Amino acid sequence: MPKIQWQNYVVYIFFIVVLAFFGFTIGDSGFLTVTNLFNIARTTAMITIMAVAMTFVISAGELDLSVGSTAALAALVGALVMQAGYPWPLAVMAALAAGLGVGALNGFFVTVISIPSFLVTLGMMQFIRGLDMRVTYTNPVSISNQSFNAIFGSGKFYGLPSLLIWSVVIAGIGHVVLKYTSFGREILATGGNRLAAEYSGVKTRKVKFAVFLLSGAAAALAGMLYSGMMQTARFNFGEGAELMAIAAVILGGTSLFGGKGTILGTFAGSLLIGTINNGLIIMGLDVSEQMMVAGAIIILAVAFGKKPNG
Amino acid sequence: MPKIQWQNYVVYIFFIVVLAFFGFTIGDSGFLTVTNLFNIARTTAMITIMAVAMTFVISAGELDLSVGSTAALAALVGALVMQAGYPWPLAVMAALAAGLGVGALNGFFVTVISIPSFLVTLGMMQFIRGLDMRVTYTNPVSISNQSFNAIFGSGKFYGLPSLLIWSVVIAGIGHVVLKYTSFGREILATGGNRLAAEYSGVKTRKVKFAVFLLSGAAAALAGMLYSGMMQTARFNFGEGAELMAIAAVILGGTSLFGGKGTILGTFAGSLLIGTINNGLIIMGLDVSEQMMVAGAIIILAVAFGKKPNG
Amino acid sequence: DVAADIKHPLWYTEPSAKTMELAKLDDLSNTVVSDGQRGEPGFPAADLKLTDEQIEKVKAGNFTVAISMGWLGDDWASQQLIGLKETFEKLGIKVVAETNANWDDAKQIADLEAISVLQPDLLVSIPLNGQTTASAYKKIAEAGSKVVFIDQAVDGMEPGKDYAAIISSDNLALGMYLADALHEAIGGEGDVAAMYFANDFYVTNLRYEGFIARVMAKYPDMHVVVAAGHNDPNKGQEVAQGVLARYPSLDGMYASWSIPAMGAAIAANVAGRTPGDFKIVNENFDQIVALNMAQNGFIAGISSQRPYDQGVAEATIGALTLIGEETPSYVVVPPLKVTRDTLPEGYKTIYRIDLPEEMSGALSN
Amino acid sequence: MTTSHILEMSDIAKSFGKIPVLKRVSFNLRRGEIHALMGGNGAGKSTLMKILTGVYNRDGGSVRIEGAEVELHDTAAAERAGVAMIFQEFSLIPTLTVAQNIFLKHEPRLPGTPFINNAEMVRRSRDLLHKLGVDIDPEAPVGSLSVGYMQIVEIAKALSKQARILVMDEPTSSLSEAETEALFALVRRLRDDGLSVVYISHRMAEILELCDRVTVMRDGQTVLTEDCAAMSVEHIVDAMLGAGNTASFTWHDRGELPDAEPILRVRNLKLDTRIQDVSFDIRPGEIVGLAGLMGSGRSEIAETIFGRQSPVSGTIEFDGKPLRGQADAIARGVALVPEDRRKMGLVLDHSVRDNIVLPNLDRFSRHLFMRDGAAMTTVNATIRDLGIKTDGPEKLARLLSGGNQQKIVIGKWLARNPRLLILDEPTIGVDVGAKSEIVETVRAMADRGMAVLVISSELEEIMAISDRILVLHGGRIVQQMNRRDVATEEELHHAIQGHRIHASDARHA
Ligand SMILES: Nc1ncnc2c1ncn2[C@@H]1O[C@H](COP(=O)(O)OP(=O)(O)OP(=O)(O)O)[C@@H](O)[C@H]1O
Ligand SMILES: Nc1ncnc2c1ncn2[C@@H]1O[C@H](COP(=O)(O)OP(=O)(O)OP(=O)(O)O)[C@@H](O)[C@H]1O
Ligand SMILES: [Mg+2]
Ligand SMILES: [Mg+2]
Repeated sequence: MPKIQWQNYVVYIFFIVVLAFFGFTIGDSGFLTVTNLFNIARTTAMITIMAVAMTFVISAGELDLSVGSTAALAALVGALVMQAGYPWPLAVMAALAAGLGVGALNGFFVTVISIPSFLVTLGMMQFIRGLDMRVTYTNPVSISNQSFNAIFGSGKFYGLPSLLIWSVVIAGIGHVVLKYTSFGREILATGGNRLAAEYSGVKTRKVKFAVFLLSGAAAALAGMLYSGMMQTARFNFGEGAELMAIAAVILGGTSLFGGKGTILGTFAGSLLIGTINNGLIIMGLDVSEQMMVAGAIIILAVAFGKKPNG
Repeated sequence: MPKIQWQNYVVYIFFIVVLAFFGFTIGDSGFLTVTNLFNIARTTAMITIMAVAMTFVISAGELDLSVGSTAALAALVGALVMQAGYPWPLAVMAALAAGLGVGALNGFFVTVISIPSFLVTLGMMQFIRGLDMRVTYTNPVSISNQSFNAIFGSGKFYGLPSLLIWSVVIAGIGHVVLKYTSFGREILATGGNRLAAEYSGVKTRKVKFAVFLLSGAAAALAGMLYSGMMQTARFNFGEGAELMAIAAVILGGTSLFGGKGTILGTFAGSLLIGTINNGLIIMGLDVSEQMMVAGAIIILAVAFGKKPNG
Repeated sequence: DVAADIKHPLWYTEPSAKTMELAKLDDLSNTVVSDGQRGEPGFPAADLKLTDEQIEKVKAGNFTVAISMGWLGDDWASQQLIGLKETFEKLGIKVVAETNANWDDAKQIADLEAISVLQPDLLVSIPLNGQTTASAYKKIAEAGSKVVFIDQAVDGMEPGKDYAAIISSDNLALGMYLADALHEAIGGEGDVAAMYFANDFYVTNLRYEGFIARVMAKYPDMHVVVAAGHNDPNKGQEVAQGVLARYPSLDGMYASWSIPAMGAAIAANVAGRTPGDFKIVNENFDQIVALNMAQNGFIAGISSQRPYDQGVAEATIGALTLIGEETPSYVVVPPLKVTRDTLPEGYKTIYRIDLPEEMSGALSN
Repeated sequence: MTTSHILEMSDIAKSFGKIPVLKRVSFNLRRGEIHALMGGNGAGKSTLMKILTGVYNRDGGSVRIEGAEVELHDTAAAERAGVAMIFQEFSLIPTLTVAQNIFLKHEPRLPGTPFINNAEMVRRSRDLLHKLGVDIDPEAPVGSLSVGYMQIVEIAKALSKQARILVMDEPTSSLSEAETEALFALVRRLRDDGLSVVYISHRMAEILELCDRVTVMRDGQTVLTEDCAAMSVEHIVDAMLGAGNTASFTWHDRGELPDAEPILRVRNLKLDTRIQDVSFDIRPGEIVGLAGLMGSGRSEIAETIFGRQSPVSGTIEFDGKPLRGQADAIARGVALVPEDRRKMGLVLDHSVRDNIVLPNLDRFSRHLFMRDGAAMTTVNATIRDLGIKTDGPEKLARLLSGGNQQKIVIGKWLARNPRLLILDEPTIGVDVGAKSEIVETVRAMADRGMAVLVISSELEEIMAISDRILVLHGGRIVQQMNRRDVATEEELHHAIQGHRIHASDARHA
């Protein structure tokens, strides 16, 4: 057995250090209240969910920049279906279909036409955002269905916010799939060395297609959570979310070059970012200070986990 | 001699096709006027310059997401130096120093601490943007020095807009360096296979450090051009520019995985994006339509250049 | 119809009959054109006052306030913040948090949730969107913080009950003044363009509507031949370039916000237009456009908001509501039309200091 | 020590982490000699030489060149000291062209400028490659070449540096006889001009033919240095593997196979490139060798059977039914050990375990979930059976020595119990001990009915393993013969060049 390297756990360590730091300095300003900790989990839920799927995508050696705009699309589609009077489960299906559709398009261009995913999904990000604006002429669509809003937004189950439950469940499933199923192994092999995986019988094209589908579905779910949380869908949901999700993934210890991925790290990475943002506001830092500190922490968190010249 | 593959020239072909398309459809609506064509070159100059340096960075197997915020920093620093009454060459030096400083920091974290550049520069992007806000408390700084504004902004030399000259000169130098100097070879070798490059005596650490310095300097120049063009420096210059620059690079045919780069392709890629944006505005498309068409064209331009299953 | 055949923004709706009626008035200076979101009439900000006892009572309360902004980086936001903070300082109200959502609704919600933890006595905030952020505001209000809205309220909250007031510019009037300024600048007739902010955003939507309504009602000889959107102020120049390439003989343009307006000025310069034959108006009175106007540049008129006054009004309303006073629920800060001739007074009104030397020098040239 | 030693390495020590790889190794090299460095996989040969070329920094000991102590902090320092190396795992950049690779870091300049003279670089590269007896396009990207050609480019690159000491780490592992001959001729010529060469190889036959002296390493120590004249192959093998470890890399007749229907039937195969019209059969239990020149298209035939390429025309039947692509091939029991282990064989950044499990995912998962316990049993068995030298199943494949990496690639397919095993250059970089183990394993599995197709550029290997040999030339199978009818490597060598062997009758018409 290889020696356990604490460097692999740096994101968890940092998360705990940051929590402890805020706990001591601003614990009595409300940082440590259950509500606030739940708040952190709630507001990071969408990023977490997109980041879980992004971990799959990145592990397979690809990237998906279209998740933010896809989330908005799914949110709008779902809201419109409900506004048209259909029951919410139908809206959920429609939203998921929209996400899967975008995922399938991405997958098609990446695997069949062999375009680098960075470019495909960058183009798709723009295209879908344009579509988002078009769908409702940039008008927000409010969602009055209270079941939907409870399940996907502000509801609580057994005292736990539904958004927290969603992110834990998705991260849990993601963890099991990546770590304990043959699909997970195939993803990692595909990202580690595509040709070698091919020669070993892994259908890397299908694997890549599948991760884009998953990413589309996760984006759709995130979109529904945005809209459930805000009880409204709007075209600009998820702007910049793609970079946040990627940052969470890499902060968690997944290699940007594929072949290595950890969902738990991603979860911790996402929570770390959310905690920093939340804590700095409570500390009373202004926006520019918040940005500087958050940026510095991201770099330092990883620097800390590296041996020099490693 | 290897057979010439037209697929390698797809960005040029597409550029010409797009030009021709707009020429025929909206040529008499002002698209084909010299002023307008110059406009395209002028407004893409900053992206072009950042993309030229980004080609170096990507060829060396890294990424620099901090260029946009660095451009704003350099613009602000330069403008403040001039506002304080110093002569403009000093402002230029100060701006460049700011860019080089950021580049050196990026290079340090990537090469000495060995943090993935995506993460370093993502953190740096936030950190510097926070700093940008801090420097002038988000207030714009206007630049009244007309020499500066002419050289870096709206001036003309021999009838050519100075911004056009800047981008051509930088692209020209970049092309020669990447293609005809051993530094260029070392960059490509580093990105192509870092270990093999090390075995061959390439000091890959130094090479990577150098490309980040170059990228910082290019971002600083771009920042001065932004501020010269707008006769003002503002904290949010270059927001999203990093993705545009990367898109130009990849559209031009440079591999995102390093080891292969073409500056001329990058130049064409940047002009292609600029031309599409300009043409769609003149066609009278609204923002949502522009985004959809531009997104689709980016994907199709590359799809077109690919053999199926290639 | 003057502007009926152009391609309007996606979110555009026809001006109401009442708006069209008011748009016909020659003098708007004594009229509040925009109604509150709940249909209530506007209360002039200048009439807000705190008595000495009230001030003492506020000071004794040791109140805290959080400010949640939607964006930063222009003089509007800066002046607004200065007005707020100076007034709070005077009243002994402590600012415990200040956030910037940077145009992102989700970020604003996260900001508000972090703020809610601090349980400030007062929240002053501009909601980016009246629907998406509604529940976050409601939660803060329910937790006991008083809420003062900048520019617009969110859905489902009632004035006087869930929030104290909205303090806003008269945005329809702002748009109408823009039409007036442009009409005056181009000499009464000609072709003009409208460059709008393409995203659905309550206040800019109203300004566009006011502009169009005024043109339709009063200026049949001023033709709006094209409307083009930008979704990022830094892209204003690019959009203006395209518009000028397509319509090289335009006489003027309304450009939403100062950065796009300056972009348009540079585009016009590059296109070979001169301030003599092309005029730009906008609704942000900041240093850059003011200087350009002083220098006889392309900027020919500004329909200015009064962000500092608005900030003071917001803080004042906040103070009143903290000590349990009744407040008007819709407070309006009237716009101010500024041209080159009225620049020194306008500057003094908005910024409370004399025109900077650079501008006054340029004016006397 | 006399000054006739151009290089003296004394008491060199090196550990990776806590694991010592070199334990006070001493090695010296005379001016103008070719010195063989031998040793089993993982003995530390490459590591020792990488210390000489500045890739690794030593933990202890000293290095003297021309009597003077040198510090070799990095590869540039080693180059300045006159050392060049042909790396076992190549120092080539796949995205650069052949010429760009050869002249990396010492490109010819346009006179009086800092700019590269590309035309001159291409011209000189072409000359160099000609000297090595191959016709490779200097402007082709290296990534598009087959391993054999890459190896030649690697050699050309080292030669272009005009060093005083040349280290060749398994330079011929992918070369066939003709190129090997050309290389030897060139190396001898250089030696005669005063170059000193360290030559690492697992091809026993070459050593005594080429080298003047030999040093043998075992487990991070030198166990013997002798003049070659005084040595025999057996002697060297003994020293490498330790006494009592007999490695027999010799053929033995497995006798007539029972008549059975062929399991693989290839008819009139025509491919995009060289292959014109190829037909042959393989029966269960039979080991068939496929011999041919470098670039003759052997690998392409293998890939086509495995379903990675589709033929222009012709049929491939397995078990009486045509093969439909790679998935079908794998499902029906075809396995391919590809020729380039780094590119196609291994996920280098994954563990030994994950690499072995990869082609067996279907066997070790139930309802999508992995059964890691069951997998582990197989992984351990594979490591044991093939003698893979690793600290454990979790070690990254990248960190294993070349030969041990190769064993993983073979092992991961053997674990599937294939019905047809195609081995493309299976023993590249594998030491004699392991080679004979692999051959034994393959024979044992063939005895149980597995059909085997072996491609190898090493005629010794083809001769040692095959029951039957196919000779590919000019895009056709020009001869088929029983192994027992081929007397010497020499004969086979001639056949590959296109001359007929008359000793045998082709078994199949
Ligand atoms: N970078 C490294 N990190 C950890 N272990 C290493 C590293 N490089 C080599 N080793 C180990 O050092 C030992 C010696 O390796 P080396 O490559 O020198 O063997 P070799 O004699 O060249 O073998 P082969 O004939 O298979 O090429 C092996 O056990 C290998 O696993
Ligand atoms: N002169 C050449 N220059 C560049 N590439 C070549 C040349 N000749 C052949 N190739 C390429 O090298 C490959 C050689 O084919 P293949 O690998 O099937 O042959 P092989 O008989 O297995 O030879 P090798 O020993 O090189 O593996 C082909 O893919 C071909 O495209
Ligand atoms: Mg070795
Ligand atoms: Mg081969």
